[in-house]
Amino acid sequence: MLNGSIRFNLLLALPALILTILLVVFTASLSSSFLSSANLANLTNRVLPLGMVALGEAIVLMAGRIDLSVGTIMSLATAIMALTVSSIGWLAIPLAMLAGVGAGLFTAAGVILLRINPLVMSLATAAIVKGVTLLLLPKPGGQVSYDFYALLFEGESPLGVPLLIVILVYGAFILLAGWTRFGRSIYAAGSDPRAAFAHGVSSARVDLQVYALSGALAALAGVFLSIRILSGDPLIGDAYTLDAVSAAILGGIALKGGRGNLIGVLLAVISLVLINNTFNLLQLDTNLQAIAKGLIFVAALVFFMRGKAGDAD
Amino acid sequence: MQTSVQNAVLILEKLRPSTATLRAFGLLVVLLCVLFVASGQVSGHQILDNMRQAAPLGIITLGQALILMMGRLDLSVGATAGLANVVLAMTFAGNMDNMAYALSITLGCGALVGVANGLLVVALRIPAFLATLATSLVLTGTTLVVTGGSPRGSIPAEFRVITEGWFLGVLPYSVILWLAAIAGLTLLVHFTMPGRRMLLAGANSRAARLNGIAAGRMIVISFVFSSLAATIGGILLSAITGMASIGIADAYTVDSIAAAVIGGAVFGGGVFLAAGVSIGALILFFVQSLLYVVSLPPATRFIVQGGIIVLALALANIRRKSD
Amino acid sequence: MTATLDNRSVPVLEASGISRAFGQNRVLRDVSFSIGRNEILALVGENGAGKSTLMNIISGGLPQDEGRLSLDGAEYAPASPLEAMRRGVAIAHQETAIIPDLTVAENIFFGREPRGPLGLIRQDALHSNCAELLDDLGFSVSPKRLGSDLSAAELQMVEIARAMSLEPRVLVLDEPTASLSSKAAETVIDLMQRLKARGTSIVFISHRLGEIMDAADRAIVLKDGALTLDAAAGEFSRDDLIQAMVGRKLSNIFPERPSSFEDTAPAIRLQDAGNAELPPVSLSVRKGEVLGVAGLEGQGQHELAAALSGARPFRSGTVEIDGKPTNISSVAKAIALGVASIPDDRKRDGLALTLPVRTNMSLFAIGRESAFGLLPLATEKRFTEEARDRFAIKAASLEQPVGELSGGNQQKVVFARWLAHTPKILVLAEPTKGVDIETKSEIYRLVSELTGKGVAVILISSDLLELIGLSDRIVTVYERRISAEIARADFSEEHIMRCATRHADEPAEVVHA
Amino acid sequence: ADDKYSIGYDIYFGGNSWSVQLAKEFEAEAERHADEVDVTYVESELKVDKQVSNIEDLVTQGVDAIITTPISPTALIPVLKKAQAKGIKVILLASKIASDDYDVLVTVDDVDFGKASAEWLADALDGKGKIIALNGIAGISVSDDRWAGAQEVFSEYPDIEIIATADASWDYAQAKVAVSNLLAANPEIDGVWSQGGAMTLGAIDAFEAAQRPLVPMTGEDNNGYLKRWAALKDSGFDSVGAAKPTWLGSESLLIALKLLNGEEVEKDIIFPVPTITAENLDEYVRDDLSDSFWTNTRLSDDQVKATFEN
Ligand SMILES: Nc1ncnc2c1ncn2[C@@H]1O[C@H](COP(=O)(O)OP(=O)(O)OP(=O)(O)O)[C@@H](O)[C@H]1O
Ligand SMILES: Nc1ncnc2c1ncn2[C@@H]1O[C@H](COP(=O)(O)OP(=O)(O)OP(=O)(O)O)[C@@H](O)[C@H]1O
Ligand SMILES: [Mg+2]
Ligand SMILES: [Mg+2]
Repeated sequence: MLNGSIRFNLLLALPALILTILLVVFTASLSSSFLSSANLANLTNRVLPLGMVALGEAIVLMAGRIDLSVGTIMSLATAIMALTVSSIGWLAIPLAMLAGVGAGLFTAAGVILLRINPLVMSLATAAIVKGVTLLLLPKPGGQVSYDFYALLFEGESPLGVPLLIVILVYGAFILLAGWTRFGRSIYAAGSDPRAAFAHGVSSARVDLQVYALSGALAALAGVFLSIRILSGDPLIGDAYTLDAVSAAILGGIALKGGRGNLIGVLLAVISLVLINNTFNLLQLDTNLQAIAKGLIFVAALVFFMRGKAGDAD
Repeated sequence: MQTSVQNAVLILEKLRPSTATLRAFGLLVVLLCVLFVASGQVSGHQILDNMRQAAPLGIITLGQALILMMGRLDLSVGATAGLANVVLAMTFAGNMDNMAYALSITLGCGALVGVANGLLVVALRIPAFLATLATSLVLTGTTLVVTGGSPRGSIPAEFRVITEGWFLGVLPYSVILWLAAIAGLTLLVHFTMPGRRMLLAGANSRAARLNGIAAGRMIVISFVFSSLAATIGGILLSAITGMASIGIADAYTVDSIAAAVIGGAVFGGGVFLAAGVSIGALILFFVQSLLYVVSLPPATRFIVQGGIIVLALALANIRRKSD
Repeated sequence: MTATLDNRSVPVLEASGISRAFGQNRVLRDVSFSIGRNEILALVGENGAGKSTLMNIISGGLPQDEGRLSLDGAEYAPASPLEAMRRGVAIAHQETAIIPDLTVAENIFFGREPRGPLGLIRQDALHSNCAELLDDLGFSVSPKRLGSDLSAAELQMVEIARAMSLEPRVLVLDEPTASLSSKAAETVIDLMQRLKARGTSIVFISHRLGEIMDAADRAIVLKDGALTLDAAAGEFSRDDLIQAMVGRKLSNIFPERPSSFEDTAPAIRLQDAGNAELPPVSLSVRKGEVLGVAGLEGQGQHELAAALSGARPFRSGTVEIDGKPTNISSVAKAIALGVASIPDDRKRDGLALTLPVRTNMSLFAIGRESAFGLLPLATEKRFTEEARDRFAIKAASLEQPVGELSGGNQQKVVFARWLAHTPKILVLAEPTKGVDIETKSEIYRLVSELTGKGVAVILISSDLLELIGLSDRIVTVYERRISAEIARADFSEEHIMRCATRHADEPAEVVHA
Repeated sequence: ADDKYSIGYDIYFGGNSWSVQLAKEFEAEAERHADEVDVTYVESELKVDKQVSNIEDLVTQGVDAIITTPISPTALIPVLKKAQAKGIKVILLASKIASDDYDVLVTVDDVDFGKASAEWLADALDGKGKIIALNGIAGISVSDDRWAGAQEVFSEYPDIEIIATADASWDYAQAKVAVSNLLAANPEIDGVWSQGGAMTLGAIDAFEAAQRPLVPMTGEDNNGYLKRWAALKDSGFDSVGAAKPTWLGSESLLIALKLLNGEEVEKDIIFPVPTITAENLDEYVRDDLSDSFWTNTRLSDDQVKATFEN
């Protein structure tokens, strides 16, 4: 089962695993409330949005591309939710995801048809999505029905719906990435597009697929976020782009593509969420928190990027 | 002497604007016409006055274009310009006597940012866009921590002449500074050995090193140039606003990339068009004016900006393919 | 499938009147040939003659503009590589297509993985299937190794195994030996013979005429897209091949050079010079002499080149240039001392691919003449134009990005760079890798011209013929030490190979060459 | 330390001088009651989702009271419900939510803020004239509420004509550009209603650059603006400084303590808007202190100096 390249990729998740364990042990030993079921429930609730958006980003990175528009897509999804839930109910969710896919396809079209560098193309998409979001919802507001909240986040047990969603979605994508021909084609395209082409993998098709997936997952993250804040916010997602990239890199996904495992990404998401919780529970200086996050980001870069990145990037 | 004639011809040849520059210029002219039709008034003086206000973006874009020439990206220019704004106001403290001190500290901070970016890229081999992203995070965080959220000091009115004053009443000082930056960087990149070494180091640092070029050093220097350009942009911006605010320059990161790309900068590196990217900065600026004139909501600015980036790159790529 | 001699004459695959153009560039003109059953057909031609294009057409990678193909007498017009494979035609590409982050097994069975419930790939079955296949082919590569860990020879093996896993009737091998040392190349040739014995027809492209004389049952030659020779083994000589390729006689591509150096002083002398990667070596090269360095892959020759070029300087021992002790402490120092190096991987180590030919070529020429740090534009123009003409560099213009040039022309650009000022010592690593015979002979002529001016040359090459043809003296390296020094009188392929596969003090009998 | 109350304070933003001073006022008050309270600070950086997480963590820790400045009117509702269910006292500081899941709201009404400055301007113009209005950011409740209050007042004066409004984000530069344009287009402008001191500074500079005489303008209580006003006072410039006082921060702690000690406390504590006029300007303006400092404060000079160094 865990044979071949899968094993090599699993090893890349090790640092994220160690970091997660360290944080858990450290916080649990110093704060009695950390392991309370209410706190664990809070943590799974926070893992949910970041987990979804980081998953999409990780898949794009595995294919050797990058998507800097995921944060704005999240914002767009919260706006769509806030504006339409009251009139169309749960249909707002597929609508938001459709918008996310649309944004992803737009990026992919620029990358494939116009051969624009993925980094810039996704920046351009980000600008456009941000503009559209601000036109739809110029200020935080709107209303997302409390029913959704009750379904997802009510209750103080960590064994709730959010955990189920995280397990199902990550489980599906881990299988997809490691054990299907579709997953292989993503790794192949990210590893060496020319060689992949000779194996019958069209990098255009992979681009289309990964950007669409990343758009959909970012929108899903936005949906969860809007339910959590019971409203829409045109700028709320922006900060998530960086967190998503950090989580993917910390989780061992190689920026140049072809390497990494989604289990590592999930662990990295958990550790990013834990950092905030740890600082709050241990009543550490909040200024240090920003610095700690920055240091972890730089450390991840140093560990994972060192020597792997080519001369020009 | 014959060689000097020959040299002059070669220099002129090198100075001939590239098609990308001409394309950007054409776009600018079209834009000005639209602006004229929409607002019913466009005078030479007004254009110069807009250039005066576009100078910070223009100079920051020149730095970004240099990094793009090296096949890299600097995502910290906005944060660096913001840092310059905060540091300048703090060190100036509203007193013209502090000018030398304030300028040297501000430029020094800018240079340090460049060195840090360069070292992250060269010594730790972190891809430039991630390294500069990390730097911008650190800068934003540090600014917040140091100022506690409320930056201090102010820019004395006398200093604000550099953005408000006009040389002999015909040319704004900030435009002169901008033109000087264009000339200086053009000279460096196209007419000097260090510029040539920089170009080679950017294109293939490994090959450059194996051919005896101190590639790492050239890359660090280019990041210092970019950060200094961002700092100068931040200083000009400070002179316009007169005070320090947090996050005031954030938009410059994406704007500078957009302007450079519109002006013909190429992502793979190897191209440096100082005039083209400066026109790109002007285009962005006039687009904003246009949106203001036709009173579209501010959000459309983002859409137009994204659209222009895609359009400019699409045009450039389609042209290259058909060549 | 058993083959009888009679089957030979029956063609498996026939091509008639194939033409193909890329835009204005007519790459193939009315090419007709056939491949017999159990036949090794060699396809020869200069760079750009159209060999790969022709093979791509046969294997479904490209459509032809005109002409027809038939397989076993039936119409054959594959729309894709996949369809070609289904019909029994497989290709191992010139540039191996191994995905670095997947294992050997995953590469070989890419897209054809065994799958279980839910369509999930069965990793264990995949790797055991592959182990069987590799065993069957007699390759000793572990199916679980990553593509990025493989040596050039192993990559080529895996590429061939991938093609073979389709059990093709016609197997196309596009330059399988180009990046291999003689020893590894032999293994590939050996494999071809074994596959042939099993009933596979093979088309085999190579620039190494020795291999062709040894292995081919028949040879066809392309020149400028047209067929200029089609002959069975024994009916053509090496010279015939060259003439068909080049269009003129080029009987000796190695220039005549005087070989008496008794009186000249050494240009460079190493005495126990070494570093962390390189045990101490001692050698010396006289002015105007070519010292060949022969060895299997990875025996320390590239570490030696890196040390000489200043990239990874010597840390111990002494280095003398022109009799003066010195220290090649950096590349810049090496250049200042007159040590010029041409790297074996020109794309990675030699060129800035996105920059124009002009910029790449003028690197050193302008550095010397620059005043006040300004670029000497006139000098650059004069130098680059001269160099282009002198080396006959084919480029649309000097402003064309060097990455768009063909490999041979790229190599010439790297050479031309040094023309600006003649070096004292020239270190050449694989100077003719992937370069066609005419360009090769130009490069050899250039080397000879330089030695005539007193330049000492250290030539590292995996091409034995090149070493024998060009060197005045050859040292062999084995396990990072010099295992023998061979004088010109004793040059022979067998002797060099023997020396290159044993330690200096090992008795010769132990070795099986 | 068990006999102390534990209080969770959410610093909703650390990015402008007003929000910084608001938190400092609280901190200073907490220091004065150091023997009664233990404070846990969390920082929300103006991010709604972070604020939700932070409040959740405060609930987890089991603090006795939470003081927060809601960034969104809806986002905190569920978590504040949870907090109240656990018996935690919830004090909203300077900003409301769209439900009544809190114990006390302590604030100054932004509608009143708009009214106060509008009334002053109407008086200063004797009920007639052409004015322009400088708003913050359309859609932000502070900006909308203040403008609504002002419009209510102006609607009572038929002779006051609002000839233009501009959104200048409380920003000096944007206000200056906007006013310059408006000056060019309108030969007559008799008054400027502005929601923020920095914007008023921009307006003054625009008037001066256009060499137009200064007209009555409304402003805020920040020291930088007051200094400028004081300097221009003798040349006939008249203004008003309306305030949303930062001492609300200190007040929030006092109210929390009352609540925790079981005293009866009104649910919505809305303070009247303090205004600074030409008469009492000298009591507020502080030439020796930083421009950034807000003058309706309970901080000592030393504390102000420590917060805003010059
Ligand atoms: N991507 C490209 N864009 C433009 N021209 C190209 C490109 N690739 C190849 N060429 C042109 O095609 C010609 C031959 O290229 P090719 O790579 O086939 O060389 P080659 O015949 O294999 O030679 P060599 O053996 O020297 O590599 C070159 O002269 C080059 O100008
Ligand atoms: N995809 C392509 N587009 C345009 N031109 C091409 C393309 N592929 C090949 N060519 C042209 O066709 C010519 C023949 O190329 P081909 O690769 O068949 O040569 P070759 O004989 O295999 O050379 P080599 O010995 O270097 O492998 C080249 O000169 C190149 O310019
Ligand atoms: Mg070739
Ligand atoms: Mg070929």
